[in-house]
Amino acid sequence: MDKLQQVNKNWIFGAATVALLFILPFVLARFGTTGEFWIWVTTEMIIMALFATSLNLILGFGGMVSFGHAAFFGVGAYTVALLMKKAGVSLILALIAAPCVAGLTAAIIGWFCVRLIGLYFAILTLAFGQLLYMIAFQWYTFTGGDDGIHGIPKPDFLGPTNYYLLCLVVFIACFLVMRMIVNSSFGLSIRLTRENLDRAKFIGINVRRYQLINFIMAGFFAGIAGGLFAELNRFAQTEFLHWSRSGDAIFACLVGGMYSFVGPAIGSSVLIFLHIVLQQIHQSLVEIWAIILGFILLGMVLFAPEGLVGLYGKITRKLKT
Amino acid sequence: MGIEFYLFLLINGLSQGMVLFIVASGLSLVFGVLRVINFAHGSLYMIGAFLAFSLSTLLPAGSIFSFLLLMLLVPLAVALLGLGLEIPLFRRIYGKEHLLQLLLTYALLLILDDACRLIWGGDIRNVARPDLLAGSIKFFDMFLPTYNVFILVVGPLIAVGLWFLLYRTRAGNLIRAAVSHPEMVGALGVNVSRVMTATFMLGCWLAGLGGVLMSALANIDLGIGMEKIIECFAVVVIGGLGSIGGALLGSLILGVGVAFIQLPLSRAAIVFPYFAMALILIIRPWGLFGKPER
Amino acid sequence: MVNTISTYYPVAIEMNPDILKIENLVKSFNGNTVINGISLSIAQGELSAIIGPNGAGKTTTMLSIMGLNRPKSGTITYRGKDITGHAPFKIARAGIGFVPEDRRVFPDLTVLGNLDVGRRTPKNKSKKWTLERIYKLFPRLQEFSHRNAGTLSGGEQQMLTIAGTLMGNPDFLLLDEPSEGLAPIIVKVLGEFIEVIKQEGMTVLLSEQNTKFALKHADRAYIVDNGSIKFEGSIDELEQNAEIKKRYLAV
Amino acid sequence: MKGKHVKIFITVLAVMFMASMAQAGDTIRIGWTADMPGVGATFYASQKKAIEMFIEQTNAAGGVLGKKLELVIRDSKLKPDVGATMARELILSEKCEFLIGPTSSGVALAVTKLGETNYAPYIPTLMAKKPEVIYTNLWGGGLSSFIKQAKPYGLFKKASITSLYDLDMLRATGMDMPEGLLGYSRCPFYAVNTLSMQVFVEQYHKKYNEWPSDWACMAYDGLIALTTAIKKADSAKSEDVVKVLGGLRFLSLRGPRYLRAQDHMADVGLYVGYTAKDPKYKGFLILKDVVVVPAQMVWLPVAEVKKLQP
Repeated sequence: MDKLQQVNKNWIFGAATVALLFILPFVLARFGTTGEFWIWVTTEMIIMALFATSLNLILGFGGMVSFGHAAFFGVGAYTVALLMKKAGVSLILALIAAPCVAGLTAAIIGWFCVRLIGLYFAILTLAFGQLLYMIAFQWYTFTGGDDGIHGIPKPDFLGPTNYYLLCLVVFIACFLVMRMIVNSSFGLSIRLTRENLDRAKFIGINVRRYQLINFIMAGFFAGIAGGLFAELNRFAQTEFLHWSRSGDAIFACLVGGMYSFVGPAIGSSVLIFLHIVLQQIHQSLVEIWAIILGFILLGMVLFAPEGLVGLYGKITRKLKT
Repeated sequence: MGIEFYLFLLINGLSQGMVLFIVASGLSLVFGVLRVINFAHGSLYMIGAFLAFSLSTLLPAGSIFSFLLLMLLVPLAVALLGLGLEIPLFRRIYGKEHLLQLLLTYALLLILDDACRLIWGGDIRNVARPDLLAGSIKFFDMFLPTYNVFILVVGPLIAVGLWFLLYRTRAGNLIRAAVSHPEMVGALGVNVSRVMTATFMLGCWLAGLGGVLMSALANIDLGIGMEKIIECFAVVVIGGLGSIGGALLGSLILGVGVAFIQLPLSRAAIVFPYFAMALILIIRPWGLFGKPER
Repeated sequence: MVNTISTYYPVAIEMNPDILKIENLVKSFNGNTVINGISLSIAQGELSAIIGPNGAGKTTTMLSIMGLNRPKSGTITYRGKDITGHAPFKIARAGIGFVPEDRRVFPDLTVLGNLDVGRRTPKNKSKKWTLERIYKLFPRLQEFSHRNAGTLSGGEQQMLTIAGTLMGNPDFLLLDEPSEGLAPIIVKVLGEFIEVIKQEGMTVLLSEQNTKFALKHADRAYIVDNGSIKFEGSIDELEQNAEIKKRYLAV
Repeated sequence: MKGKHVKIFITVLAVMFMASMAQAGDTIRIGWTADMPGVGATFYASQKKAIEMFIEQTNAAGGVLGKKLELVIRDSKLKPDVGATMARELILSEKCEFLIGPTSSGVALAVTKLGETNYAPYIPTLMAKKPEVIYTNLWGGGLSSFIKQAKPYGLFKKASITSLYDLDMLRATGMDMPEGLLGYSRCPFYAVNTLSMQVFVEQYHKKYNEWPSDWACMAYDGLIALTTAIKKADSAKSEDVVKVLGGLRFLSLRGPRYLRAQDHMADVGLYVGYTAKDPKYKGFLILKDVVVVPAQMVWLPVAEVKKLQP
């Protein structure tokens, strides 16, 4: 199957999925309140898919493990919360401001972090992330401390279905932009820095500058996801910035497949699905679902590090030969 | 307030620092030799504390011998648990890329923390201090808790013991040699994977010991694992990954730093570890004593 | 520097000629084959030299013998036992000592520490390499016994690596480009050292780019170029083969 | 800390209007978003025991309005956004008519435990001031470790510290708890001398071989209030039940109580007393010669509550 055919196939497959996603809420709406609940859940899946895909710019394509990515998600959420609740800004404007503020934060933090590699990068991003988490926690007057900010106004036409569609449109736009970035010459150089740092330097890539730009873009898109998430639950909480949330996003990328562009989106949706379904199966699972998830993740790391997409690729290749 | 007050803060900071050193040195050692940053190290520390609690209920309360027995048995149990983790899990990821190692230990953290919840449940627990160490010693005209002073004695003993093991024994030579060239150590006829397993168990032993000492210092609850691993990262980063001397200095800086900052600006005290971590990583990424990553 | 140890008792030469046998060893690194079908056999007590330019596959062969990389195909037998792909520490314990080309000393350990890592008592007590013998062979190491290996000069580190391997009392020594980057005076010391252990009956496989140095000490020679053997034979046979000498040795 | 007044905790029936679904089946499903991991576990464990006991007993006695009670639990993982998702699931998907959960700021406060556990440095400063009484809104694990760390310094020989001494904290502090300290508790089972409390404590102790914590008693009271409201409304539909909540009278473990009309706050008071050993309860101290401070003197006036609501 030559390259061109492969590309077409992807586009068809992509378009079909998007069409399905647009119809989904209307199908779900016919299942009464249970369906309404799943509209909320799929909206959350879309938002978290955007967050995981933004992280993967740094993780899968940049080869850098950031444990501070949730900070940009949280900053985006607080931007929307504060602008809408305290300054009465409209949702659209707030959703534009959120990524900018998050991107700015990523620029400041990124400037320091990209100078380090490997473990040190991971720990410094964790340190900065926790620093922001602590500040949000202590600065009671501005961020509401551990109570967070509740009651973010929501335009009344934005019922569950409409908000789902808004999130879907934003997600698709961001997804295409990020995809363009990854396939651009900039994206290729970033991937080269992951493959072989020295070779990247030899052929004249200003590694630090590329990694910083990549870091800022990832922060930008994480900010959008944070903003959408704040409006979903109509509150912003310090806990959005905690490093364990960055950990969840990293796992979403691993489970989905870090080296495929669509992997993280699939991974995060599967994890959210598991989180809900595992507790629904049986009452006894409610207390041990977290440990089950832990074992699933352990299994993925040991036996399927290339993630679900990787597995799918391997299986289809085996079937073909 | 006077000088005794500041002296008091110093001693308190040092004893907190000592417990932190014992746990962080384990993390640093494991990283130094195995090149693996073990997120689950904090969970092993917490398991040590919970085991100390469970065992203490079986032993006669208040006697110093039962506490010493705790200090003997619990770290060994945690080291054995380490063995049970190292062989099936860690051994499969040596040399693999950092991300997979991080994720494995992170998954382990989720599992172990949750296991503690299922086994020991939610109640807040602690180990009663043995009568000998329960009271306080008069120091000038101030009272210092005997237990803190006890830790100030135990801490340096562990530090010296660890130094002696690493710098004055063959095992120490093998461990430190494996830090620079594990394959060469193998080519010289030493079973390197056994050295790595032994090092990992030593790291877990230290985490367990830290857990026991902490169990009588403050409360044991299900959050201490996650808290401690972050503090250990700060220590190991400040002191330099893989350097035990660095871990000692780093943990004392943190312990005393938090103790002194806590009073004037209590809010800043929680931020201090992260601030110090970020500062050191920016100025001197490999910490005070570490070596630039090869 | 090295005072030759004249009084030394003769060594019993065991009868079986081949202590080490390699049959068409193949090794490739992500796609390009580095060794394609090298075979050689080393006789007990002999010093065989592998000569060839950089990248000819000499070091890769050494690493394969030592189990430090896994050959694609081919077998390596030592004293009749197949050791292909065994763990390095098992191969070392079987009696093979390895001195790597890049002088892997342990920088944070003292000279004594380095010597302690590989220390192992030999099967027969008679040929034991003790600290005293090492110091007699390399007096400079005794001077610096308490200094960290990282602070030693290139030549001293090379001596230390060799000494470290000797402490394991091997009866087969792999020397991978030992003269690489050493000052002439140090190369002379290295030559004397090789004569000493040859007299003792140690079997040596010496890989070298420095042809003159290698041929001076070798009993047999293998000339290797891009992964395969171009010539195999004793030094005398090589001496007569003008064509090989012209093509590969530019002597 | 934030000068927040201590909120009166009651397992309020946080009835969600979105669920106007008619509950046809023969069970009344009660949803519970509980924080299981970390520090939330303490409250989860004790509440769960009381709730399950209540449901067992009620169903054995024929249920409410002939319908069996059924508990559906979800783990909100100490994360408010997860809590929100789980609440939605319980109402929309699991069709729970009623929802119980940690509604008091006290729980939320303890749950996000980011205060310092190492209080030792404060002790000398406190000693220097030779305080008579120390007032703090530390409580639970934090308070217990403070007292333990302060005891060796003999702080409590001179000064008394008044704070919330709930059973979990008393149990955690154990015999380290100094005697004669003035403190208060929301629902100390040992100090409530109503018959229903005695029966409850006995059943609880027989069933779980431990004493019911304040949270357990309060969870139990909450369900009594809920079932009384369902019976009064003679319907299991949430919107009918809500109508009867205002001024609802119910016989709780702490005697007859009512819900304030405007905000359904229950008139549960506080129990104030001095710590003392008691042979009946080994391993921990309890409050002695307890005085009941009625809710009216403690709870937030309605006007202020309105201001606080988001």
